[in-house]
Amino acid sequence: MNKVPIDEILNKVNGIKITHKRKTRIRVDVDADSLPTLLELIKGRASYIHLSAITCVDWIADNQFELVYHVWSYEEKCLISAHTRIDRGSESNPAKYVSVYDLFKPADFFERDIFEMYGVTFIGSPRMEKFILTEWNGVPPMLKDFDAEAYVQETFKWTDYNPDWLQELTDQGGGIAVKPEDIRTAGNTHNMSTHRERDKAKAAAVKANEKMQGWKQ
Amino acid sequence: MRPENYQAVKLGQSNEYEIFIGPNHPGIEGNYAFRLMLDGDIVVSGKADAGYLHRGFEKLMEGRLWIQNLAIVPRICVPDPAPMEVAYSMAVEEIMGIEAPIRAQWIRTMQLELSRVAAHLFTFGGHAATTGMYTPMFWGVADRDLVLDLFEDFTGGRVYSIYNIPGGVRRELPPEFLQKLSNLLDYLESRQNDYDNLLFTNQVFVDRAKGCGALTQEQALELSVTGPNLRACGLAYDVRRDDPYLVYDELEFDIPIQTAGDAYARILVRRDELFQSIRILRQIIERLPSIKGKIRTPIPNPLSWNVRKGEAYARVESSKGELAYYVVSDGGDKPYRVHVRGPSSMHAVQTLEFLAKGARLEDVAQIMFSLDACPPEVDR
Amino acid sequence: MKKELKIIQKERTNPLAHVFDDFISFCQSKSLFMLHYCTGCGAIELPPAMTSRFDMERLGIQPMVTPRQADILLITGYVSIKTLKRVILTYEQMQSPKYVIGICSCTVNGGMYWQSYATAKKLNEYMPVDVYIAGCMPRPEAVMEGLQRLKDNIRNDKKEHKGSAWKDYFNRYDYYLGNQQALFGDDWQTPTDIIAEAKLYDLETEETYGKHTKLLEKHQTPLLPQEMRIK
Amino acid sequence: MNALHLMAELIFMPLIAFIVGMMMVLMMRKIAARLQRRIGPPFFQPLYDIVKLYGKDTQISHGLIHDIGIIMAVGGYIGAEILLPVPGMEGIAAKGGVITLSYFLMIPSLGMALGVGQCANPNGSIGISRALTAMLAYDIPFILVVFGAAWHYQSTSLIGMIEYQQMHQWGIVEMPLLAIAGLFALQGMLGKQPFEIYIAPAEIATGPMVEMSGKYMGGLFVMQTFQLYTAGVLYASLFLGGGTSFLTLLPKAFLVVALPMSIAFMFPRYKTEDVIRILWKWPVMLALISLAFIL
Amino acid sequence: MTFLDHLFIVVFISLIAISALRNLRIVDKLAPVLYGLILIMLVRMSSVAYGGDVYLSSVSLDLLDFKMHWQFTALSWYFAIITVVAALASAVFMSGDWGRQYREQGGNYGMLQLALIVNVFSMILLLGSGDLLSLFIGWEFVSWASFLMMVLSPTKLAKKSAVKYIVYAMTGAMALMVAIVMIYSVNNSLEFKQIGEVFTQMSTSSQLALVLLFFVAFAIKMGLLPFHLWQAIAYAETPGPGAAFLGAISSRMGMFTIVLVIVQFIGLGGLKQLGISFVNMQTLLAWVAALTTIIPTYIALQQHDAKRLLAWHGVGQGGYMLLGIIMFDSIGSAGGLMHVLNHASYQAALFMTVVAVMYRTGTSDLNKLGGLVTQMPLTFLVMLIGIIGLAGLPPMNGFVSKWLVYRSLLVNGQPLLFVAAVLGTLGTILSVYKLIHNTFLGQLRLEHQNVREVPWSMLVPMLGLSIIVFITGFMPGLILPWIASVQESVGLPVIAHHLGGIEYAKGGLDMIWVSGILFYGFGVGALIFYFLGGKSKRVHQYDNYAGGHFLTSDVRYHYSNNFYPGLMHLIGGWYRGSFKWLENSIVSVVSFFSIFFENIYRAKQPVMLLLIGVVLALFALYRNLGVGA
Repeated sequence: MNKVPIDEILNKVNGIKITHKRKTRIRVDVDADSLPTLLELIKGRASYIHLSAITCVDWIADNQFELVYHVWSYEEKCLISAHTRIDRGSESNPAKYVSVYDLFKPADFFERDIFEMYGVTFIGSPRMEKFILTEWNGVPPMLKDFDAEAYVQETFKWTDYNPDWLQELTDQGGGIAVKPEDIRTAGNTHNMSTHRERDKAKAAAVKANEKMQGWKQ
Repeated sequence: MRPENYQAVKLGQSNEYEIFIGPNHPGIEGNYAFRLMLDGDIVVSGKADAGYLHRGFEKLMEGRLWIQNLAIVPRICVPDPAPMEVAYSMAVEEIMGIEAPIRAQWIRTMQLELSRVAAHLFTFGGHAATTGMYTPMFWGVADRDLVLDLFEDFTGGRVYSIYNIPGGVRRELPPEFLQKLSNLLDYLESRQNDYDNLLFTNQVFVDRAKGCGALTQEQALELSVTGPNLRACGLAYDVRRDDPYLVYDELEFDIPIQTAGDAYARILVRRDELFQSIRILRQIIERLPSIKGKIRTPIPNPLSWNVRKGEAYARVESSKGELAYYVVSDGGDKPYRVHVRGPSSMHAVQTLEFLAKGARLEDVAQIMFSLDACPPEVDR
Repeated sequence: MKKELKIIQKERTNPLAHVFDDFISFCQSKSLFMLHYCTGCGAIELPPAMTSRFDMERLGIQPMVTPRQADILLITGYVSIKTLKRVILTYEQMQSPKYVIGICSCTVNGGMYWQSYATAKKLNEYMPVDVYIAGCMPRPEAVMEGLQRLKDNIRNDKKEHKGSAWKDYFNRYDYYLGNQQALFGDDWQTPTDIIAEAKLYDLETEETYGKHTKLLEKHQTPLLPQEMRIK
Repeated sequence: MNALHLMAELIFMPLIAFIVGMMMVLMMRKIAARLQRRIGPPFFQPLYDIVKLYGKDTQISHGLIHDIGIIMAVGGYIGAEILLPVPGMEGIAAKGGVITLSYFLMIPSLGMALGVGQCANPNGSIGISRALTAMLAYDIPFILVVFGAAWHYQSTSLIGMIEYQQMHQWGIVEMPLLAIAGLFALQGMLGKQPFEIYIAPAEIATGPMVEMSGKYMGGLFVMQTFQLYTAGVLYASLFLGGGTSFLTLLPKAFLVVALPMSIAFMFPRYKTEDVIRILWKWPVMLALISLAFIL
Repeated sequence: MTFLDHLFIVVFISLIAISALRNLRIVDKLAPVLYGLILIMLVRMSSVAYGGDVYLSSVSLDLLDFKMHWQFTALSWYFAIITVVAALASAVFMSGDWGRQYREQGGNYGMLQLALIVNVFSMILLLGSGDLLSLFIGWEFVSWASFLMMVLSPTKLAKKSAVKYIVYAMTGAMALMVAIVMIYSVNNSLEFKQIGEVFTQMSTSSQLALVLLFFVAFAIKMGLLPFHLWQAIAYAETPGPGAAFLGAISSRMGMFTIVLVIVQFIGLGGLKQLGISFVNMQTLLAWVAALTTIIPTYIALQQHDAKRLLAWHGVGQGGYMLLGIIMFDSIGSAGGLMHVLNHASYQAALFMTVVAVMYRTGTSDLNKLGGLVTQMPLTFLVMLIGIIGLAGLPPMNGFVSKWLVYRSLLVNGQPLLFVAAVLGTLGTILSVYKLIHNTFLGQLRLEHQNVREVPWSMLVPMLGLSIIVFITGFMPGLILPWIASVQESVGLPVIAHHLGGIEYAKGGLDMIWVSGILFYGFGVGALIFYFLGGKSKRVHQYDNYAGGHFLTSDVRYHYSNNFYPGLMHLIGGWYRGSFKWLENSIVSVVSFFSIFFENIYRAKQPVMLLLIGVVLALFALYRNLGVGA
C-alpha cells in the first residue's frame, strides 16, 4: 500500500494549522466544526486508531475551552495532538461539543471526565453522568473560577492546632507569636497568584515577629 | 445515605441481584468499587464506581509551583510511582527546551526499570491472591521490599522517591550502589525457579487463569488497552521502543508477547517483562560507570521559576501501560494545566466493564487484578 | 480532643471480675483483626508489614475482610469525602471494642492535600482515633510501632483508659454527628442505629444527644430491626 | 457405664477436642507461616482469638435464627465429638456409629447455613450454596471410604474398627488406595485450597462469615477447632489404627491434619464445578478400585 | 359386624354426609369430626398392628363364580392410619381461614372436601382388599379419586397434568388387569395366596411378564422411574391441602401393593431367579429405586416453585422406600416401610407450610419470596422440622428410616446403591436448603413487610404433624412394633426393636441416645453462646455488609435464582439433554393419547358418574376377557 504522507491527509481539512514539533509529535489546530472530520480522516486513512487522551484546558481569559485530542498511530509511530477551541458557555448555557465516541470507544471515559470536571456536555456520548464526583454538588471543580483553596478554608476547620502545652508556651511569650492564619486573613493569601505576593506576606510575618521580639527585649 | 434512600420502593420482577465488589473488599485493587448485577453466578452487567481516591490532583497542581508539584505527582500511582515523576519532568523539560544530562538520563532509566520490577513483583502476588493462593503474595511483597531498600539507598525514599527534577536527578548514586543492584538482580534471577514452580506453571492456577477475561487484539485496540495487557493480545507495542525516551534506544531488550489475551497471558507477559527489566538493568550496570558528567542541567531558582509558554505531551511506559502527562504553561510560576493520562483509566473502567459482562463471579476479581488496574490513576 | 473522656465505671464487687476483665483485655491486645480496606496510598506499606519480611501475624495481627469481623480500622492516608462516608459506615458497622489508626499525615490534618476540595482534613472530627502514625508514608516499622502502641494502650486500658476511644463515639455521638452533617448535609443518615446501640450497651451520656441528633431524628427514615412476631 | 463416667465423657470429650483443635489451628497457621517464610503466630494465638471474640463488647445479630444457627453449628460439633471415640472414653460413642457420625457432621453445616441465611447477605448465601455443593462433592468419596472401611472391618462402630486394627493391621496398610481417597475427601472436608471455594475472600468476602461478629465469629472459630480435630481423629481411627492412649492417637491426628495443610498453601482454589469434577473423579475411582479388592 | 365393618360404615357415612353437605358451611366443622371418628375406628383395630389377628369383613360380594371379600392386615392398618391422619390434618387445615380464602378466590371448596373424602374412602377400600379383584376395584377407585382432586385447580396446566395422570393411571390399570388375568387363567382363582402358587408354576418368561406387569402398574402409581414424570406437576397443581394429602400418601398406595403382592407373594426367591447372569430382578428393582432417588431429587433442585420442588422430592423419596424393601432383610424393609409414615408426616407438613406462605403472600415462586422468618416464625419452625426430616438428618424421623436403609445396604455390600442413596440425600439437603432460604431467610421484600403468621386453624395441623415428625424420630420404638407386625404379616424377617431404635449385632441405633447427645450439644452450645458472649443487638437488614456501600431500598440484595450455579455448570447440560429428551418423548406419547381422553373429560360435572361408568365398563371388559380365557 502506498503510504500517503500525513500532511496531505491533514491538509484536506479546512483551516488547519500543522506544526511538526518533533519526529513523533504533530500539533494541529483546527476549528471546532472540522475536528470530527479530522479525527475521522486520520483514523480511517492513516491508521491513527489509538486515542491516547482528551484534555480540556480552561482559557478563562479568552472565555474559551481548549480541547486537545491526542491520537497515536501504531504504524506511523506518531502522535497527533489536535487542538480546538470551543465557547466556554455560562452557568445557564453550559458549553457543548460533539462526542467522538462512535470513532473512539475510550472517548466515553475522557468525555465523561471533562463533563464532570469542566461541565462540557458532549452530545452523543453514551454516559453523560457523574462518575468520579458522584457525591459532589458544587460547580465543576476544574474550572479556573472555582477557588479550591477558598472552598477548603470555608468548609474545613483544619488549622486549629492548639495543644495546651503549646498554648502555655505562647502565653509565656514563646512559640509562634503571629499565627499563620492571622496573616492569611490579613493578606488573604489564598488569592495570591504569584510567589512574590506570598513573599510579601512572608516579609510581613517576619516583620511582625521581629516586632514581637523587640517588644520582648 | 439520605432518608429517601430507605423509603419503600417496589422491586422489579427481575431475578437479578447485586453484589458490591469494593470499596471495602479484598477482590478490588485499592479503594475502588465495582458493582455487579448477577444472575446466579453470571455477571449480567458490571458498573465501575470510581472517585474514592479523588484528590483533585490536576486542580492541586494548578495551585502549586512547578517544583512543588514534583512532590505530589508520584502519589498518582502508588505501586509504580517513578514513571510519574519522570514523565512530569520530561514534559516540563520539553516546554523549557532543555534536556537532562546523559548521565541523569541513564539514572532515570535505571529508576524506571527498578520501579517496574517492584510493581510486577507486587502484581504477581495480588493476582495469585484473587485465585486463593496467598503464598506468592508473601514472597512477592518480600522480594519487592528488597527493591525498595535500593530505592531508599539512592533516592532517600522507600516508596515515593521524588528523585527527578526538571533538568536531571536530585543526587548522585551512592558508592557501591551498582554492586548492590547487581547482587539484587542475581537474587531475583535465582528466585525465578521458585516463582515458576509455585505460580506460573502451577496447574490449578493455569486452569483458573486460562481463558479468564480474554481480549482479542481488535477489542484491545478498540478499548485503547496498552502496556502488558495489549502485549498479551499479540501486539508488540511498547512506548519504550516505539516512542523512545531517555536512553531506551541505546538498550537491548525484547518485547515479550503472548497471543491468548487472557489473564494467564497477561501474567506471563509480566513475568517475561520482569526478566527483560533485569536484562536492561544489567546493561545499565555495565555502562553507567563509563558515563561521566553532570546529573543536572542548571535551572533557575525553583521558587521563582517561570516556565515559558508552551505545552508538551510526554509519554512513558509504566508497568501498567502508556502513561502520559499533558502539561500546559502560560508562562507563570505554576502550571496552567496538567492532565494525567493514567493507563488504568482505560483498563479499570471500560475494559473491566466489557470483560466482566458474561463472566463468572469467580473470575471478576482475577480479571481486575490481571489487568493490573491502579484505581488512583482513574480518580487522580 | 478538647474534653477528657468520661468513662462509665460500674462498681464490680466480685474480685474475680477484675481478673477476668484483665484476661479479656490481655487477649484483646494479643489478637487484633484489622480490616482489609485500603483507603489511600498508605495502604502500600501494609503488605510489607503483613508479609514475610515484617510478619505482623507474630504480633497476633491478621487481616480480616468485613467490618463485622475486624477490630482495627486502618485509615491509610487521605480520605476523600466519598470515601469518608463509607469509612463512617464501616466504622459504625464494626463491633466494639474497635480501634481506629490514622496512618499518614493526611489523616492528621489533610497533609499535602490541604488545599484539595475533595479530601476531608481531620479524621478525629468524624470518628475517635486511637493512634495516629504520621509520615508520608510511614515505613512498615512505624506502622508496627503504632500497632504496638495500640496494643499497650489496650493492655493498660483498665488502668489508664487509653484504649477506650471507641466509647467516645457513643458518649459524644452528637459531636461527631454534627461534624458529619456539616460535611455531608443535614439529611445525612446511615443504616446503622448508633443511638439505639448506645442505649442497649449503657454507653449513653448527656452528650450523646444534642441538636444534631434531634435533627437526625426529625428527618430520618427509621430503620428498626424486624422482630419475630407470632401474631 | 456409671453416671460419673457418663458425666466425664460429656464434659471432657468436647473439651479435649477443643484444646487439641486449637493446637491444630496453631499448627496450621505455623505451617502456613513457614511456607511463606514467616515466623507465624505465638503459641496461644488461637486461644487469644477466641477469647477476644467472645469478649467483644458489642455484636450484631440479624435475628433469632442467626443465633440459633451458631448454636447448632457449635452444638452439632460438640455432639459429634462425643460420638467420636478416643482412648478411655468410648462409652457413649458405642451408641452411635460411623453412619450416625457422618450425619452428625452435616448438622453444623445446616446450622451455619440457617444462620448465614438469616443474615440476608447474598455473599453469605453464595458461600453457603458453594459450601453445600462442596459437601455434595466430598461426601461421595467420603461415603465410599466409610463404606469400604465398614465392610472391611465388618462393623459400623468406630470402636470395633479400632479394635480390629489393633488386632490385625492398620487400615492404611490393608487398603492403601482407600486411604488415599480418604485423604482427598479430607482435603475437601476441611475446605482448604484447592477446595476453598466457599470462603473465597476475593470473590464473596469470606462468604458465610461475612456478617459474623463477636461471639458469632467466635463460634465459627470454635467450630474450626472441632472440625480439624474431628477430621484428624476420624481419619486416624479409620486408617491409622486409632490409638490405645492419647500419646499414640494424637501424633497420628496431627500428622493427618498437617498433610492437607501443607498442600493447601501451595494451590489456588478451584471453581465449584471443578471441585466436583476433581472429587468425583480421582478419589471415587481410587475408592472403587479399592472396594473391588475388598468386596 | 366386625370392627372392619364398622370402619367401612363410618367411612361410607362420612362420604355420604360430606357429599350431601359439601356446599354448606357446616362441612368445615363436620369433616374433621368425621375424620376423627374414622381415626377412632382405626385405633380400635390397633391390635392388628401389635401382632393381633387379621380383621375380616363380614361383607362379601359374589361375582361370577368368585367371592370378593375384604380384610385388614397389619399392612393395611399401617397404611390406613397414615392415610387417615393425613386426611384429618388436611381437613383441619382447610376448614378455617384457608377455606374461606379459597372460596373467595372462586375455588370449589365443597368439591375439595368431597374429593378428600372420596380419596380416603377409596384408599380404605383398597387397603382393605382381600383378593385380587377387590384390589383391582380399590385400585381403580383410588386412581379416579386422585383425578377428581387434581382437576379441581382451574389452571390449564393443572388440567393438562391431570389428564396426563389419568392416562398413566389407565395404563397402570391395564397392566394390573392383564397381570390379574394371567393369574386367573392359570388357576381360576383370584385369592392373594394364589399368586405365589401360580408364580411357581409359570414358565420363566411368564414369570418375568407377570412381575413386570405388576411392577409397571404399581410403579406408575408410585412414580418410580421411568414413570415419574406425571406425578410432580399433577400434585403441585392440586389446590392447597389437597396437595399435602396427595403428596403425603396417595402415591404410597403403589408401595402398599408392592409390599402386598411382590414382596409378600413373589418374594426374594422369586425375584432372584429371574434375570440373566448377575442382573436379577432384585438388582434391577434396586437400581430403579436408586435412580428414582437420584433423578427426581436433582430435578427438584432445579425447580423454583416451592410446591413443585416438594412434589418432586415426593417422587424421589419413593425410591428410598423401594430400595429398603427390596433388600428383603429385617432392617432394610423396616426402613422402607417406616419411610412411608415418616415421609407422609413431613411431606404433609411441608406442603402445608408452602400453602400457608401462599395464603399470606399469594405466591410460591421461590424467586419472589424471602425473609419471611420474622413474619411467620411458627411456619418457619414447621418447615425447619420438615426439611430436617426430609433431608434425613438427626433427630427427626427421616433419619431413622434412612439410617435403616443405609445400614441394610452396607450389610448387604452394595456400595454403589449406597452411594446412590447418599447422592439422593445430599441432593435433598441442597434443595431443601434452597427452599427454606428462598422462602424464609434472606432479605424481606418490602411488599411482604405486613405479612402475618397464619391463623391457628392452619397452624395446628402443621404443628401437630411436626410433633409427629419429631416424636417418631426421637422414639422410633413407637412405630417399630407396627413395622414388625407388618413384616411378620408379609413374611419378611422381623426387626428387633426397642423404644429408642433397633438392636443389631454389628452396630444398632438408639435414637434416644443420639438425640440426647445432639440436644446436649445444642445445650452446651447455647450455654456458651448466651453466657460466655455479651449481649447482641438486632439490626435492620440494610445494616449489612455491602463492600462498604450503603444498601438502599432499590437494591435487590437477595440471592435466589439459580441457587447452585457451580453444580449446574457441571450437570446443567444433563437436564437439557437427557431429562428433557426423555420427558418430551413421553409427553408427546401421552398427549397423543390424551387427544382422545380430553374430549371425554372436558365436561367436568359428571365426574362421579364417569368414575362409576368406567369401572363398570372395565368389569364388562374383564368378563369378556375372562370368558375368553
